[in-house]
Amino acid sequence: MTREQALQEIRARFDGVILSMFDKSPSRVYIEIKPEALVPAANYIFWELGARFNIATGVDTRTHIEILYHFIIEEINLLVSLRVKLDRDRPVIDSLTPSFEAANWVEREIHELLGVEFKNHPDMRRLLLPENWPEGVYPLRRDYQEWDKQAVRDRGV
Amino acid sequence: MGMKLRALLKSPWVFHLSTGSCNNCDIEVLDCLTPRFDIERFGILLAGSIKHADVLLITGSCNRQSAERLKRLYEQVPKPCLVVAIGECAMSRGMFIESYNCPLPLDHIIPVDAYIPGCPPKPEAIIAGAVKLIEKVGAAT
Amino acid sequence: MAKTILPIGPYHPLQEEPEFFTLTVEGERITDIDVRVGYNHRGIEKLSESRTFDQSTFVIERICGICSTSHPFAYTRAVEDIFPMEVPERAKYIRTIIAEGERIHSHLLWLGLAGHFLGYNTVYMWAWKLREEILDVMEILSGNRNNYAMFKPGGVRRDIKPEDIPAALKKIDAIVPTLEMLKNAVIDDPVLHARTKGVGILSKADSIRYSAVGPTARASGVARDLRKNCPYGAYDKVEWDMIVTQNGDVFDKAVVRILETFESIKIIKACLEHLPEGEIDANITSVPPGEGIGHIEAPRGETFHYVRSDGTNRPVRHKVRAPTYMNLPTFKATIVGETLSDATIILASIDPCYCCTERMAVRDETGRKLLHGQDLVRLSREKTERIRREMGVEPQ
Amino acid sequence: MYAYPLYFVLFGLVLTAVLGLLASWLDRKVTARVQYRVGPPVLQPAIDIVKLLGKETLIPAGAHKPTFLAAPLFSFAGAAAVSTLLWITVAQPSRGFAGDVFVALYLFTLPSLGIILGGFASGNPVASLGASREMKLILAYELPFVIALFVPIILSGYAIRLPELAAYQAAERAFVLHPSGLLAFLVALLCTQAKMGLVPFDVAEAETEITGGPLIEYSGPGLAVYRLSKNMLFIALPLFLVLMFLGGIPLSASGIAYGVLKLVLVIALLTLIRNTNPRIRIDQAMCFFWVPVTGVALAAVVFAMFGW
Repeated sequence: MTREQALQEIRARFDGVILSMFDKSPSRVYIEIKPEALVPAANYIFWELGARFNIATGVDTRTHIEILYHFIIEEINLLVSLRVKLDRDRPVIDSLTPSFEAANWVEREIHELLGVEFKNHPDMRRLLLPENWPEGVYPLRRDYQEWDKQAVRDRGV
Repeated sequence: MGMKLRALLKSPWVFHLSTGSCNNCDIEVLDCLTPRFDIERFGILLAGSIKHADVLLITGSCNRQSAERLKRLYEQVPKPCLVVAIGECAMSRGMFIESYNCPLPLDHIIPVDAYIPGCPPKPEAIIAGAVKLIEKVGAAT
Repeated sequence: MAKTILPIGPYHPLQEEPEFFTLTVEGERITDIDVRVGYNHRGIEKLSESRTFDQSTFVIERICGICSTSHPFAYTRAVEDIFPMEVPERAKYIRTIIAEGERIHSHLLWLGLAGHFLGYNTVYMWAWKLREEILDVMEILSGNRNNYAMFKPGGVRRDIKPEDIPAALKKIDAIVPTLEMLKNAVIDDPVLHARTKGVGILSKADSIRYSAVGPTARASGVARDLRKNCPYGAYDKVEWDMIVTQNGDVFDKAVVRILETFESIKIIKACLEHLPEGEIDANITSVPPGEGIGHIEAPRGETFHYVRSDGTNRPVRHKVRAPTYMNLPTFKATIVGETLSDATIILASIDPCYCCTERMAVRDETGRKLLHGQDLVRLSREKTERIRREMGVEPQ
Repeated sequence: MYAYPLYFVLFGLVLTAVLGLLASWLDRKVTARVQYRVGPPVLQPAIDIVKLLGKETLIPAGAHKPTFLAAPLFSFAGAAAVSTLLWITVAQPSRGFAGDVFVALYLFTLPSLGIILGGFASGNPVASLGASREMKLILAYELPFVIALFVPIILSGYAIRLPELAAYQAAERAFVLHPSGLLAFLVALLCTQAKMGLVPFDVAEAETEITGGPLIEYSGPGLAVYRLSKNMLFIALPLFLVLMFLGGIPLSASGIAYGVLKLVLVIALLTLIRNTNPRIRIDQAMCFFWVPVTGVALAAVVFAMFGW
């Protein structure tokens, strides 16, 4: 199964929902798809093509919130990144955890740090931030301000 | 007070506390126990429980979760006790000073007696720091 | 059987990393595990957004003490991936040398701690004594015991001086016999076989479902090693072979790591011998807007970095994913159904970034009887003792 | 008339404390040497005690105050009393009274009882766990320990006064040279290892495991008294073994020299066992003591009956 075949398969199967496909280099492909087509596309890449789920990256560009799901097909050294754009005020997408367990933690982290809501995620709890972290404050957002008044930021030198 | 402190300096029992460190300093502290840098020659032992401890070795830039646990543990140490901040992060949160999860430097939370710079400080530096601390407190009594 | 919830206090007198495990236990059998991380969270991704490309290699290096080359290595490859550029040959070799050196000392550290959990304090002392040798080699090559600061987007910050190479080679050769002795002491030990064979098995299907990485996956027969599949640095120019074993239990994970240490020694020696001449830095002046992904094989698995830049000299977004992040959830598959005395060694078998497994305590139904994390270490040692007696082997 | 209080202060407290600290220093030094390490200076145990005396005493909220404070003294008194008794039989054989073997045996359990009392009184679940383990350990090793002590009594024709035993051994050959005596000595040695809580059997206050076990809540003077009584046991128990099995310490110049040598030999044996074995679990320790060790002790008694 060579690189062209894999890309061919993906293009053929998901032609309607693929918004753009950017062939960056021999081992990097960025595919932008519609948010609702994420789960079938991810399932196809993960189970049929035998890819490994690397990680999901949440990015807050000022206009919208973008999530990239990276899958690597080690046999042909190809890294497929599915890009999904969500609107900034109410970012909602359905979770991949029911289909493969690897996405569990990273979705909790993106929910906590960026405020993206993942539909039917099994146990959406806090992962990294402490208990006394105020609700609704998302550190990785562009408009994050320091909310803790007693925090000391200078080195006092 | 002199006799007590002098005895304390001869057999300081150490209790190590990692408050969100990158475990480089923790490994260097453990390296002090290995055969090459054995610190038992100075009578320094790793204490089993916080109640047996005399010296608190603190590494890591204390993030929010570790901060209040650090206070609780500090209250449980029987006085007189010494606090040693090991590594850049414990001294001034090092690289992580603007991090949203590390609000306060260590000495704003508990009084610190000795700072051992270095990231990570070599075992020789940790031992040198301990010896300097012992001399300083010895001279003060 | 009454279900027992096992809270794991984050602070343990013997320090280690403050991770928080909650094991649900029925008698001796473990039925469920939940991990509460976050005691180490320092918001590194946010920090590196406020630093230039060159400065953030130093922040990235402080993520984890014992993989302090894998993160900068992956980060620099991510930056180099944004736009087509070529890293000079000599820089590639130096990067491979430092990465392999760190793999050796990280595996030895794990071996020592695994021995400590099983009650083999001699293995613990030997492994850590041997580790001092490799740290000396790294000090010769890079000037520091672990935070090497050798990596820079576009090449390497410091060159290896030709006169250091003979000294480093001599020290590395001195390591091999002791490592051989350590290997025999560990791999051919009947008691250890009884203790780790068939314990905490991660099946191949589970390993794929959880996307496990590194030695944890290779021990379950999943041939995933980035150095072989997606070669980078000088790995394709040096011949070495990938270690894969089939049955995925704790013993295989130990075997994979020990044999990998031998491979790393082979790689370092080969790289040191034919270190090509030439430039060590491609001096990048500016980074065009775009995205880059860099992933390399760290001692514990694949480290993944994603960088997005918008043309200024600061990254817009920098996503870091350490290998343990993918391996930790696999506990659900490996530890459920095992006995308590094996709990620590299973949790240690994925080498979770310096034994945060010591954070466990068991509380029985009445809530009074509380065994501490270290108890589980003792439980595992006693099992070793019991097996050793059954086999009539003298206590070691 | 004043002999006993004088002996109590002079021998029981001062001499035993000094020798005990020396013995525990020897133990720590040998352990360090086995691990290629340098080990602490000579006065280290003494300095530890003095430092601990200077520390502040913290009483946990859930603790039962009077017993929490009395427990260390209770265990210290036990250790001091038994060492006085032993030193008197060495210094003035005529002073021994009938049945002092059993009194010594009884007094030896007081320090462990003190630790158990302290553990339960401190209200910390970990401490109560450690104390319950110490209780199980006592049940485990007392049985073979007592049986093993019958052997010297039987061999010496049912003499139950320590000076008589010592005299018998001086006249005849030491009990350890009898086969049954040797077996009994080995059993007693293992039981001493458990009584003092040295590594293979220090399940109760496993230092790295349950963080100090029953002594977790003790700080400052309480801990100092506990450690002092443990160090005193470190010399009292070997002395007891020497008196019972290795021919005691006759008062002649050569006798004392040999006596000291025997003491050092027993301490070295204890340290050796400590360094070559990992810890074992509490239920394993009990099975180990009840089945194999008691069996050997009974065999020794049967052999002694036949007079070997």
